[in-house]
Amino acid sequence: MEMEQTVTYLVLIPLMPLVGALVIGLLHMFTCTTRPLSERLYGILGVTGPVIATILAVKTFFELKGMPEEGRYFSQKVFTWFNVGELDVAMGFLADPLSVLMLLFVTFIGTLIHFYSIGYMAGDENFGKFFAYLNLFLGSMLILVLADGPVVMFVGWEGVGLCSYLLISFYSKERDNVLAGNKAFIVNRIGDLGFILGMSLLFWAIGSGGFDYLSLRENASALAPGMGLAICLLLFVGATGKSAQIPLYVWLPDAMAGPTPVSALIHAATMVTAGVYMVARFSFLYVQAPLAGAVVAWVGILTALLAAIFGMFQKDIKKVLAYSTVSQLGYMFAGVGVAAYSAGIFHVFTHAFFKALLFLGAGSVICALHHQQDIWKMGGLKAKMPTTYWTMLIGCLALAGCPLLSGFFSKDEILYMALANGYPGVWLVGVLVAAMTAYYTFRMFFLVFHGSARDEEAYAHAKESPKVMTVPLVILAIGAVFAGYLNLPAIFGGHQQVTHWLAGSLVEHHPHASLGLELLAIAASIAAFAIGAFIAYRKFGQGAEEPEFQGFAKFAYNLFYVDQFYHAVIVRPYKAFGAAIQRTLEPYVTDGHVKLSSLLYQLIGQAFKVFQVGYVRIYAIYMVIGLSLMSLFLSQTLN
Amino acid sequence: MIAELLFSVFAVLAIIGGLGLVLARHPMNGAICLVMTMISLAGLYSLLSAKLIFVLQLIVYAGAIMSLILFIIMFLNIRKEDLPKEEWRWAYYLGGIVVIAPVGLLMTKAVKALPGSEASIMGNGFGGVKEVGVVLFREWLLPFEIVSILLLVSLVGAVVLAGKRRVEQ
Amino acid sequence: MIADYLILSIILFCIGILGVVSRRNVFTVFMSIELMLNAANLAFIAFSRLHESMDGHVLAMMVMAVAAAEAALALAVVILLHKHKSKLDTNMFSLLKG
Amino acid sequence: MFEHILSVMIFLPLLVGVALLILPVSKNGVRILGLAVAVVVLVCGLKVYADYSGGGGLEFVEKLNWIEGLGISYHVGVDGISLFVLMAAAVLFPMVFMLFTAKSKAYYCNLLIALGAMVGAIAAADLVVFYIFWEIMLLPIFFIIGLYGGENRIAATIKITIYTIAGSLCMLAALVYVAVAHHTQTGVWSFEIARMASLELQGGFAVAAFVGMMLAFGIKIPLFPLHTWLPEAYTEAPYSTTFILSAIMAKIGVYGVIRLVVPVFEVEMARYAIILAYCGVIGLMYCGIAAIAQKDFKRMLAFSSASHMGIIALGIFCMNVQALTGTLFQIVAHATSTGILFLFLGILEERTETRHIDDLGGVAYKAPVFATFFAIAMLASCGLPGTSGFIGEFLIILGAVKFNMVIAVLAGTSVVIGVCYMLWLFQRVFFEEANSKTANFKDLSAYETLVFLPVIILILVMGIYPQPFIAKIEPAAQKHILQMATQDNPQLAERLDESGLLKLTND
Repeated sequence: MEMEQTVTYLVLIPLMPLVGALVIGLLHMFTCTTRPLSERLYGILGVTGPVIATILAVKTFFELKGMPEEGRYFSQKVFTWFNVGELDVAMGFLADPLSVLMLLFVTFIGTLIHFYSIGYMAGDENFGKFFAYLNLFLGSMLILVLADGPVVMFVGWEGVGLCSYLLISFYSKERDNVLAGNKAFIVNRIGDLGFILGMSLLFWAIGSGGFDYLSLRENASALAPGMGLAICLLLFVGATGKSAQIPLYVWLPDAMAGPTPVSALIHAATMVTAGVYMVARFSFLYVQAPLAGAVVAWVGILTALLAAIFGMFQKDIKKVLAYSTVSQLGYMFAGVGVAAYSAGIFHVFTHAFFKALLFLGAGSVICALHHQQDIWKMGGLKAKMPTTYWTMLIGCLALAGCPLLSGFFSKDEILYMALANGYPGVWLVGVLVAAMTAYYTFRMFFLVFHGSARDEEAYAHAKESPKVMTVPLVILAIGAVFAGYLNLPAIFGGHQQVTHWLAGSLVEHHPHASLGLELLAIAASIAAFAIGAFIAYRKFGQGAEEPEFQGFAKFAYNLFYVDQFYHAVIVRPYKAFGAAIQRTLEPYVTDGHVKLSSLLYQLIGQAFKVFQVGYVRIYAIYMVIGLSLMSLFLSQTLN
Repeated sequence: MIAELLFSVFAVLAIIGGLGLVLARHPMNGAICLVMTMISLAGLYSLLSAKLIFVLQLIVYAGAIMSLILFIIMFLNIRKEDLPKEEWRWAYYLGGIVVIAPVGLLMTKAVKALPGSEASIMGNGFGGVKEVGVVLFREWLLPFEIVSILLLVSLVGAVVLAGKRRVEQ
Repeated sequence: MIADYLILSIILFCIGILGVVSRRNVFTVFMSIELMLNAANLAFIAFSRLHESMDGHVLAMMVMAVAAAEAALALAVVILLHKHKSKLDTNMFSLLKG
Repeated sequence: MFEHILSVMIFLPLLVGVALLILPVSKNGVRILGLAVAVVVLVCGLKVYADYSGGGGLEFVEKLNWIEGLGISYHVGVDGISLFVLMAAAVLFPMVFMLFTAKSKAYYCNLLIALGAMVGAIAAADLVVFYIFWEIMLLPIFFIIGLYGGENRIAATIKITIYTIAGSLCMLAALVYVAVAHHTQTGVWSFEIARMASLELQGGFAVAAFVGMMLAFGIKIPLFPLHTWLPEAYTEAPYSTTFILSAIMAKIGVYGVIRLVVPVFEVEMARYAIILAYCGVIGLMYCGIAAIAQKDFKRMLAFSSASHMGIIALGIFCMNVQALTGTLFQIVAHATSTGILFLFLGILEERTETRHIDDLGGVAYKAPVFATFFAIAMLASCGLPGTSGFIGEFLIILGAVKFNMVIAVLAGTSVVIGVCYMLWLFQRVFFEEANSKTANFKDLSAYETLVFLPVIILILVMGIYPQPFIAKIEPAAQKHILQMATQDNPQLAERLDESGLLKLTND
């Protein structure tokens, strides 16, 4: 690195929300039981950090843009974090095209959701706590994004996990919410195990020359193929935990127990995409291990399929969105798996807009219906909530992959790249999932907004949400429409700006464009959207009654009983093992050597007791016998 | 010659006395036998030129200690039924001899290895009161004093133990 | 011969042990111990004569003193035993039974 | 004064403790005096920390001939390895005088004696001095648990005492063996620890001595399967004593392995490290899983502590700089996290009068400060980045990956196992609805907040900016590993022999 470009404000970007979290947290902690402070104060404090971070993020973007394409990055090493032997980890931050892209939308959507939350959380007794956690989350996410090496990234990685736990179990008086939080944290930690091991292996393989992305990337060619595969797969285990992929996706639907802004920010737009970001970050490793890429792609697309199947039968509006998130994350992994890193990241980017929009819209609906989340109890809200309706429509179209909206471009790019990079199977499944996506999205949409009200009383009280909630919806809707045009492929007359922008951060091979393949991919995507949306319209467009699920539908509605399976195969045996240790293993087996030795002592004591007859004469006899034996022995040796 | 004869007589008497002690059923008989052994031993001491010990053996052992024992035996007025029934007595004798034999044999072996020496009577005051006294108070003063403390302790102890009845009353 | 005295001493000592080991009568056991002490005394005196040194005599005196002390205590114990149990059996002392 | 600073730290608490036992001073007076002594030790400790140059050798050395014929001397000193254990003891000890009131003044006196003995064992540079303080350390614990413990205190006391003494006797035999070996190899009697490192020990006796020493330290740490005294002792002991046991004494076991076993028995260590490492990870998993089944939160934390000790011990057996540094760092980190958790649980029991997890709930709403502090300590003990727990755990796992992949994977499970029971505990105690036991739960008072605040800050500082600590540890760890590497490599060792490593050098 002959020319280290250094800026000093990079650290401020994550630091601002963190300071905000600290201040709000301390204020709330010391006042909440005695003299709660006003929501206005917390609101102002809460948005300050994110707003400053956003401004700094934009500044960073423009500074970066002003640099030549080669070596387009800033870095800042704040201090040496720890230095042990060859391991030298700095608390360093790196702004390169990839992280800045993430940085921009994370701060932007994060800030929006902070504003939205002021409206959504109004009246909650833990208003201050919520903003402390939200700020903490944003800070951690920014550390994750801006980290200059895997270890610092891991700080953010775990930090967002912690905040996710805290926010899922935010309504902690109810056991189920806390259990959902626990589940999220524990499942995430299982993934983290993979991350830590992968990171350690990576260090021992090529990390001694500096354990940050730039040095690693330089030394990546020294990696042995088998080692590269192992590292990539272990890191991907971490990604499956954080980004809810098979087999660790089970926590995300449960995570909807948290407040809706949390679901939008953490469990749709930002945190869950960290895994995709990580794979893209390590693109220089994954290109060396195509097998790992294939695993990633197939796990991703199968997750997409599975989640889409689940999504088609859910009745909780947030669960539908949750499964659609899992499904879209699957697409992203398929993208990065087929080595189309920029396409995957681009989908992360567009998805953040329309999924945050959908969640916030859902939150608006839920708020209006007094925390009713069952779509079979909604209906006809189009008239009551026009802003929400139109913005949600845009979100749904984008998610379903309607042409000319953002989701279409990014999804299509992934599917085209799958085809172009030689994964026709992934493409085929992807197209199928696209149709299913359109179906469940519009199923939800029609049930909520069209037809007639199914719950008259709730319907009567429903009204449009306040400005502080609808304005973010509108902004996000604009984003959901236009985000896709940032990376318009040549076939639509664009220049793929995002892909070019990211080229400096990613190691990616662009296949030679084949017009036929590209047209095929586009046609298939459009057809999938049309078919899915049409079926949904036919079934639900005019209103429908809640069906009784039978056969496969019931099986899918119950999520293939995967939770029950995990419970029976992992959780129960684990607890049973714990109980067994407590009841039998600990007292009788591991303590066995202690018990045995004390028993042995007792037995020996009992044995010697026989000799202790108590009669003096007998003791005298023992003595004489001893004397006699000694004499015999001595008379042998004498002479 | 006469000394050897005397030795033989005393030795036989001493052994007979010892055996009598061990074999006698009633302790009174045993005590009488023991007195006989002690007197024989006194004779042997005199043969070994231990004049003071000869006297002490007669006065202290055969006289004081043995009469104390006899006195107690008579004082307790032991009848036949007071004595423990020793059914397996002969078996114990036999076993005892078998067990003790190696001890005796070993010691005999050791003694045999000693340089032989005549046990003739020594003149020039060997074992006399004055000479033993000089050794006692010159070289053995501390043990002597300790023994005197021991005697005092046993005296007190005996009084406490035997006098317990009065406390009970 | 001094050795003869010593052998006599050994014989008496062994007889004493035999008494202690094989009899249950308190008096007999006690007197057997006295016999052993006497045997030891004889050995002392004999060795004293052998080495022509009077230390053995002093030791014999001390043994006598110890024997006297022992007699006083032992007889007190015997009296107590007889008083409480009316027996003279050493098997009465069996508190040490494990 | 400053040249005898270690002696002051050792003997001041010991003598004051014994003197206060005898003198007629009131309970409160003893508490205040005890606190004063602990603070003096803390100040001395800080002085040592500040003046420590970080070169990797012994500093603040005091040496007095004691039994010259056998080369035994009163010899103390501090290096990077002992410095941190020493600091853990010095920093955390004042807290035990600040928080809980004891039943009698003897309790405080025993604590003081324990402090002196622990500092002595940590600073000892002579085998005999080490052994003596090691044994003295047990005495106050014996009295405290036996006199002031819970319901089953007698059984627990007997178990911990006999268990530990059995180990100590094995160690004594091993120490004597080592000293005799030193005499045969060099012709000079010496019990100096630094000299033992240059010995070449081989054959059955060496293995036996190694096993004996490992038994003693393995029991103290405790290493699976020698941990069975721990749940009982930790549960029965008063909270401040459990705190000392888990935060400091267990660490002295780890320290002993690093200080005495690793340099002296390099060959055996290299050969049996894998077995010991398996003991560590199995204990880590076993105790972690056992913790989930506990109904009593103190017992749960006892198992948790045992589980963490497994991974801390593992760091030694991996035998590389990263893992060893991680272990040393984790010694302090674990003391500040799990140790503090014991104190928190003490407060919890004091206020709710129950130890049953199912009896509690909703404390977080009543006591936000308490809940926040508890959460921070808990997360540190789970090894969350940004807290002290992460650095050590990460370094150990990193080292383990180099050592053996299977071990590393098993060690990594600590990441998962730890959160399972901790989150469950947190949920059942702090979340959910409050009940009659917790409805009137009082938050930490300002005084208590101030007592805990430095440790909470320490947890965060050590997580966010650990380099100043690492910089003091790492040279000593490097030196240690280098020493082992030269002994492991016969060629290298031969060369060093010629250049006189076996000579009596004290570098």
